[in-house]
Amino acid sequence: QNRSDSAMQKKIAIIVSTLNNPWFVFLAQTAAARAKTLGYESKIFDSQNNTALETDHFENAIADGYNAILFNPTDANGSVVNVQKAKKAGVPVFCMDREVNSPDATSQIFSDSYSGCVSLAKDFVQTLNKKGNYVELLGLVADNNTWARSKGFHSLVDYYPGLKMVAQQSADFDRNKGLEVMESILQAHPNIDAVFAGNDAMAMGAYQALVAAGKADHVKVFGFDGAEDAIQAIKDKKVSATAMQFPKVIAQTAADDADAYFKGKRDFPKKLPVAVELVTYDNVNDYIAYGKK
Amino acid sequence: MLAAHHISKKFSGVTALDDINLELPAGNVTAIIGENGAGKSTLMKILSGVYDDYEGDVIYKGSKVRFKNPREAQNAGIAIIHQELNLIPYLSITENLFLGRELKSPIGFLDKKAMRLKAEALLQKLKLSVPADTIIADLKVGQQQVVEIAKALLYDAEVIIMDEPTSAISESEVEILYGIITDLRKENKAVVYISHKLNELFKIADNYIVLRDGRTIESGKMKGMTHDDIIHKMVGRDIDIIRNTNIAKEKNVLLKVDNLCLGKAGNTQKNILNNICFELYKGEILGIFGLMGAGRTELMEVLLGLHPDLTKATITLDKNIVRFKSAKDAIQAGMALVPEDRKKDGLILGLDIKTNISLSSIDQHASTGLIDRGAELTKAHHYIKALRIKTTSEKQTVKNLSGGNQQKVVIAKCLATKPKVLMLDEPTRGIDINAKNEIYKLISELAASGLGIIMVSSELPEILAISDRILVMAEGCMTGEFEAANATEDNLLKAAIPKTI
Amino acid sequence: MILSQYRSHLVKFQSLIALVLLCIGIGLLSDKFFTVDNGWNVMRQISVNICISVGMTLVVLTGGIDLSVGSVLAIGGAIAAGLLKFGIEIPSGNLYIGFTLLGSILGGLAIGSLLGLFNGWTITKFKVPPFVATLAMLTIARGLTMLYTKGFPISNLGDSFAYIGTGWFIGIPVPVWISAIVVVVAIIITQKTALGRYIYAIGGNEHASKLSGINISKVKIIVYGIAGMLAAIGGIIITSRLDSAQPNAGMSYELDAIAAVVIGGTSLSGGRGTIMGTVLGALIIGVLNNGLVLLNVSPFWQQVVKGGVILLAVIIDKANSKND
Amino acid sequence: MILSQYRSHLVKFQSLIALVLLCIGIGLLSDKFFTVDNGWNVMRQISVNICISVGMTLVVLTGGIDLSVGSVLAIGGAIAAGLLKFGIEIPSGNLYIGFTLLGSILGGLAIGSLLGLFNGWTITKFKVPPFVATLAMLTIARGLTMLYTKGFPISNLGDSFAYIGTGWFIGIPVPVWISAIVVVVAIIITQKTALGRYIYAIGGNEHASKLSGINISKVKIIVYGIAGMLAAIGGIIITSRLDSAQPNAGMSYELDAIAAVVIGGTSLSGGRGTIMGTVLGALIIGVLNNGLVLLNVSPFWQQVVKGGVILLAVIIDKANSKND
Ligand SMILES: Nc1ncnc2c1ncn2[C@@H]1O[C@H](COP(=O)(O)OP(=O)(O)OP(=O)(O)O)[C@@H](O)[C@H]1O
Ligand SMILES: Nc1ncnc2c1ncn2[C@@H]1O[C@H](COP(=O)(O)OP(=O)(O)OP(=O)(O)O)[C@@H](O)[C@H]1O
Ligand SMILES: [Mg+2]
Ligand SMILES: [Mg+2]
Repeated sequence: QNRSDSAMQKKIAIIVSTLNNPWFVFLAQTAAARAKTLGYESKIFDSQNNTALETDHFENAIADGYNAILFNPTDANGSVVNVQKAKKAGVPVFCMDREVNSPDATSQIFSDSYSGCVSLAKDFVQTLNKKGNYVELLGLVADNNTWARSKGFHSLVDYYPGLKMVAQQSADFDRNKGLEVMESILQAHPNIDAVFAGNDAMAMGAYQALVAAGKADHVKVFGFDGAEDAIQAIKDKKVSATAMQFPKVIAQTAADDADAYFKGKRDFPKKLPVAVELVTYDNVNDYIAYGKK
Repeated sequence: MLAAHHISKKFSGVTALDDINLELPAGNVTAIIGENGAGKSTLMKILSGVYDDYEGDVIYKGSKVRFKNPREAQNAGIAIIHQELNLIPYLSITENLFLGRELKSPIGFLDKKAMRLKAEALLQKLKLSVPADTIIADLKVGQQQVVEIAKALLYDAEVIIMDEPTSAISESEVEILYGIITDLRKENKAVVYISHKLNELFKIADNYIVLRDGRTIESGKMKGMTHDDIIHKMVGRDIDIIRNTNIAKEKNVLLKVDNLCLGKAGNTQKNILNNICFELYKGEILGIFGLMGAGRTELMEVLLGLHPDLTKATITLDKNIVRFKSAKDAIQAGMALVPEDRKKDGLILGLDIKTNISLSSIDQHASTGLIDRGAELTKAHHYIKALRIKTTSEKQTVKNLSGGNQQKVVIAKCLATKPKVLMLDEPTRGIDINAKNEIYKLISELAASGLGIIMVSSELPEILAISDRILVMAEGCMTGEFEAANATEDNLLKAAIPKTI
Repeated sequence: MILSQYRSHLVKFQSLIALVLLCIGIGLLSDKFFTVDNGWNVMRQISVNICISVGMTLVVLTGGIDLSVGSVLAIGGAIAAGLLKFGIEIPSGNLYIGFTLLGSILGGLAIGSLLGLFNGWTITKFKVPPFVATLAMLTIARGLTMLYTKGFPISNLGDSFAYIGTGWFIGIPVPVWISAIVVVVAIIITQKTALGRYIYAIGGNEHASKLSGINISKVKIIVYGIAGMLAAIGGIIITSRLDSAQPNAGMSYELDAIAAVVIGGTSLSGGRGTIMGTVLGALIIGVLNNGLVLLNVSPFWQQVVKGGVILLAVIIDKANSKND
Repeated sequence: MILSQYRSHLVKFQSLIALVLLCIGIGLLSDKFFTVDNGWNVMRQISVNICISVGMTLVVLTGGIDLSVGSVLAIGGAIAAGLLKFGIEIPSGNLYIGFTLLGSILGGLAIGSLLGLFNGWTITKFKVPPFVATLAMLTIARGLTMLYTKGFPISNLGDSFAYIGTGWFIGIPVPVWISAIVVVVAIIITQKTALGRYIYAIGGNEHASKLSGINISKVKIIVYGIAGMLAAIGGIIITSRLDSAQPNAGMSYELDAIAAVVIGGTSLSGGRGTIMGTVLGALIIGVLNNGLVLLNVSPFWQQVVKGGVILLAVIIDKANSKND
């Protein structure tokens, strides 16, 4: 009887792009926790931002008999073959947070980074009163999220001639690089009014550079993610705004979808965008790290 | 055959050769004689294409040549055995012999079989009885030198230059080399022979050329020359060859070695050293003679505390039984070793004289934690003066010293630890007659001051001249003990020949 | 003599013991490990590392190092993908050159070789230490990749291109064929050609090699060129497997490659080592990665375990080849 | 003799020329470069790299290498932050140990030193090549950091901790003080102590050093221990500057550190080099990073330019010290 029990037990693989960023750690762990609550065995695979390693994970996971994959792709295009491979092996793939340009994913629950950045840009324009000099800190230049966010932001901000981008540099989504790059930018451009950073880690680093330069009071900092530090910083009026993604919602939805799939459901919405919400001082009390209260 | 006209060569300001002229006739063996640093090797490197930035002309077979690299010279028919071993440690003998001139099969792959056959033939001719596919690193230095010789003989060169080919090989191998040189002479080749062992020159050379301070001093026929003539021409003055004149002193045992055995790693059957027992008295110079591979170097190493896991012995130093777990222990107890290969084992070539001298004894000057540079410098000056180390400053990098002076730095390093027993392993290898003499003098002085001295040497005249007592080793065992008075070349050699042959 | 031959065999296969122990260990803990499918899996996964590591072995044998392989891999893949998909357009002259599959692959290999040759050139001509020269190239080639791709992957390269990384040929995955050919050619070069001799000789004693009339610069430039080309081959395989050239492909692959080389018994100071050793080293790393996943080790623990096992593997090797 | 002294000065300051040229170049292109503020900026930014590179210099001088510094930096920072914020809780015994600022810093340093000593132990005891031993530690220490932090940063460490990374003392930033002290102590060690002598001697000729009575293992273990401790100091500075211990801090810092060491004229084969040279090397890298941002070079081009300049800097060095 035991045996049939273990044969019944389904296994869920959770393949995430990286665990070197707390946001993804949170995503992965939430998904794993949900899978467990639903009664499934699960395992987290770390692709280390390396699409080739991700492919290895897919192969290993399929070979090891996982029944579903909760997938946070490293790259919208680079991960397509993996999803196809899983489909061929009859393993459903549920994408989390990032999209994959393939119809073969069973469902895709993703953060709408682009429109999130558009609403962030709206707040940005208002806060700055349509004029001022600002700095943009990009994430990893080879990451498509970097560009989704940057493009969403510029799609609005570039309509305002009063807003001038004096420097655009990459800080690799890294807090320390955000700090160092910002320190150097401040040397070249001491009179800036705002910083837009592609994630909260860089925003926090930039904020620290501003503190050190004594400019934290009048330079507005904008981030993206909704990380714990950033939420706290918004409460403390250190950071102006961030765009809250909902990794918890995303991960749980994906796990629930897998559960439903095992129970026979097949018609999933191919794409399910989860709105990215603007968090400012006014509404920050509604939020906690990576989610709503 | 080959001639040099007005050759000059500078090394970043230092003039190594100054207007050299010489002639190397075919069918003759020409000895180039000179002290360390006279410029012998530099000249040979020019003739063999290693250096191409020199002034003057090289005339080969009647026409002016200027070799751009060693391969051009090789192709033209000039082969050289360099003074330093130039072998690739992890390639086999065959691979080394054919390096840069491999035999290839029609499709361009290496013709390994052909090369091996040719190599084997050559090794046989040189009576080197090891397989041709032995890795160089597994050969003894002497065998490596034979390979180096084989390399030069591999192709039919017209000119064969031998720069100290015998510095590491033993008598029997030297004899083989003589035979080969005689053959070459018969084949009307021009042979150049450089050696600090003057006896060899008398045996083999037809002509001589003396270099001093980068200039040609004299040349002529070897016939009719005497030892003293040569030395006089080389040094520019006469020198007295030291003979040990110590007379029997009272015999206080300083070091007593009982039943010393050294095992082989991973092999419980065979020992490298077997039941070695001997005593060393205060103020005595104890010579240790033996052929290559007799185990003398290993004995010295064991006495310096190396290979502690493989050693069994009872060692009594100054009436105390001692056990050495490392070189550090041994040095602290009062042992000191001037190793066989000064460059590999004795010196940090890239550091300066002062640092090398104080390397083993820096603790003496670092009682506060920081090094007392003044005291260190004083010590360095003391030894530079006492040992007559020829240098412009204590800050000279050791790499740039001559061999003799490098050897003195190693001795200084040992003396700085205030040893009771000083062991010297082949202390005069590759050193000119003048420097040798100075080192003999030094050894005698040190013995007179009460040190116990153990000197390992493969050169019979040297060991006979300097020792109070001589031990002979063969195949890891003590095979003879002679008082200086009744030691002769004959009975030493007899004791040194392995019984198992 | 017998000892010395024995030892050279040991050097060749010293890592075998560690590999066998590792396989047995994993096999005992997971019944999925010893399956044909999983075997091909591991082989396919290490094929890229093998290509890079073989080039790295040649470089290390000469006493050098090549840190740029990861970046060169990226640009090789990107150029091949770019040529295939977009060709070359010269706006001013209104010129467009299209590329066939073969042409684009050759283009990728050419750029890899070229960057490798450039490494060799700076190292020999200006005596820049290999570590610095190739570290600079690591940055430069990555930058060039970014410039060429503008930071975006190049995807959808078609089925024939995908065959390189995902196809099967006579029952064996194509990438495994490619890496096997690379290994065989490299073994022939190192064992049967004069070039191979010179590679070992230079690493063993550069000065002596020079005196033997070997053209050191030429050999080194060729070797770095080969390493660049092999990195580009790796890049093309990855690109084909993913059907997408990723601008950040191959990041920190140099460390894995060097690890394979060193675990395989090649001395970082040059002159000693074998291609087969490196293959074994790559296998150890590949089996380890595969095993950690099969055994369901948590990702954080994986790193600790991976480091520990590599350390252990080398210690076992050392213990078994102590007799030198 | 004068020549040889002159040469040794050149070795010491060979990178100076490259640095001066670089500064002049950037100064001409940006008037913001030569300002006091920017000077402190650069100094503060390189302080972490200096700490790591100084340790790396000692290791490299002995003929080794330490690839684990980046990961050890991360765990050093994480442990210091964790001890300060959470202390040690032992649930079973219901025990809680709180840590003062000093206590937590010492805790961070202790773990760094410990891991470094472990490196030295595996290298000397089991003769594992330093490259492999520290590569394994790179992975292990990163894994341990992840396990300790569970993958999340430890933030909000309070003002007194922040002082280490952001404060000023007598008109000079505290991190600059720290790195200056590290440099001075390292210079004293290398130039004035027996340990320093032994470090150079071992790198110059390990076997001869052994025969001279030097305890090779002890010296090496100490040196790797120091390198680990200095990495942890770097980790504490970073953590304090960011007011947050990031689990992924210090990734690939080993390459920057080795670059500083090698650009500074230290030979990777050991025995030759100076601490001051490394400081110059770190300055070159720091000035370059700063200059590229000041000049707002596009991120795509930055890498190409950075690699090119480093290559050029070393070529200039070589050209100016060719006379040996
Ligand atoms: N590679 C080198 N570069 C620069 N100077 C060197 C080099 N080799 C030797 N010298 C210097 O050249 C001088 C002569 O060295 P040489 O080897 O000729 O010794 P020497 O004067 O004959 O002494 P000895 O008789 O004791 O051997 C020495 O002062 C030495 O410092
Ligand atoms: N590469 C070099 N750089 C600088 N000086 C050198 C170099 N090679 C040789 N010299 C110098 O040239 C002079 C001649 O050296 P060379 O090696 O020709 O002497 P040698 O007669 O062969 O001595 P030995 O008997 O010790 O072999 C010495 O003063 C030496 O210091
Ligand atoms: Mg000399
Ligand atoms: Mg000579």
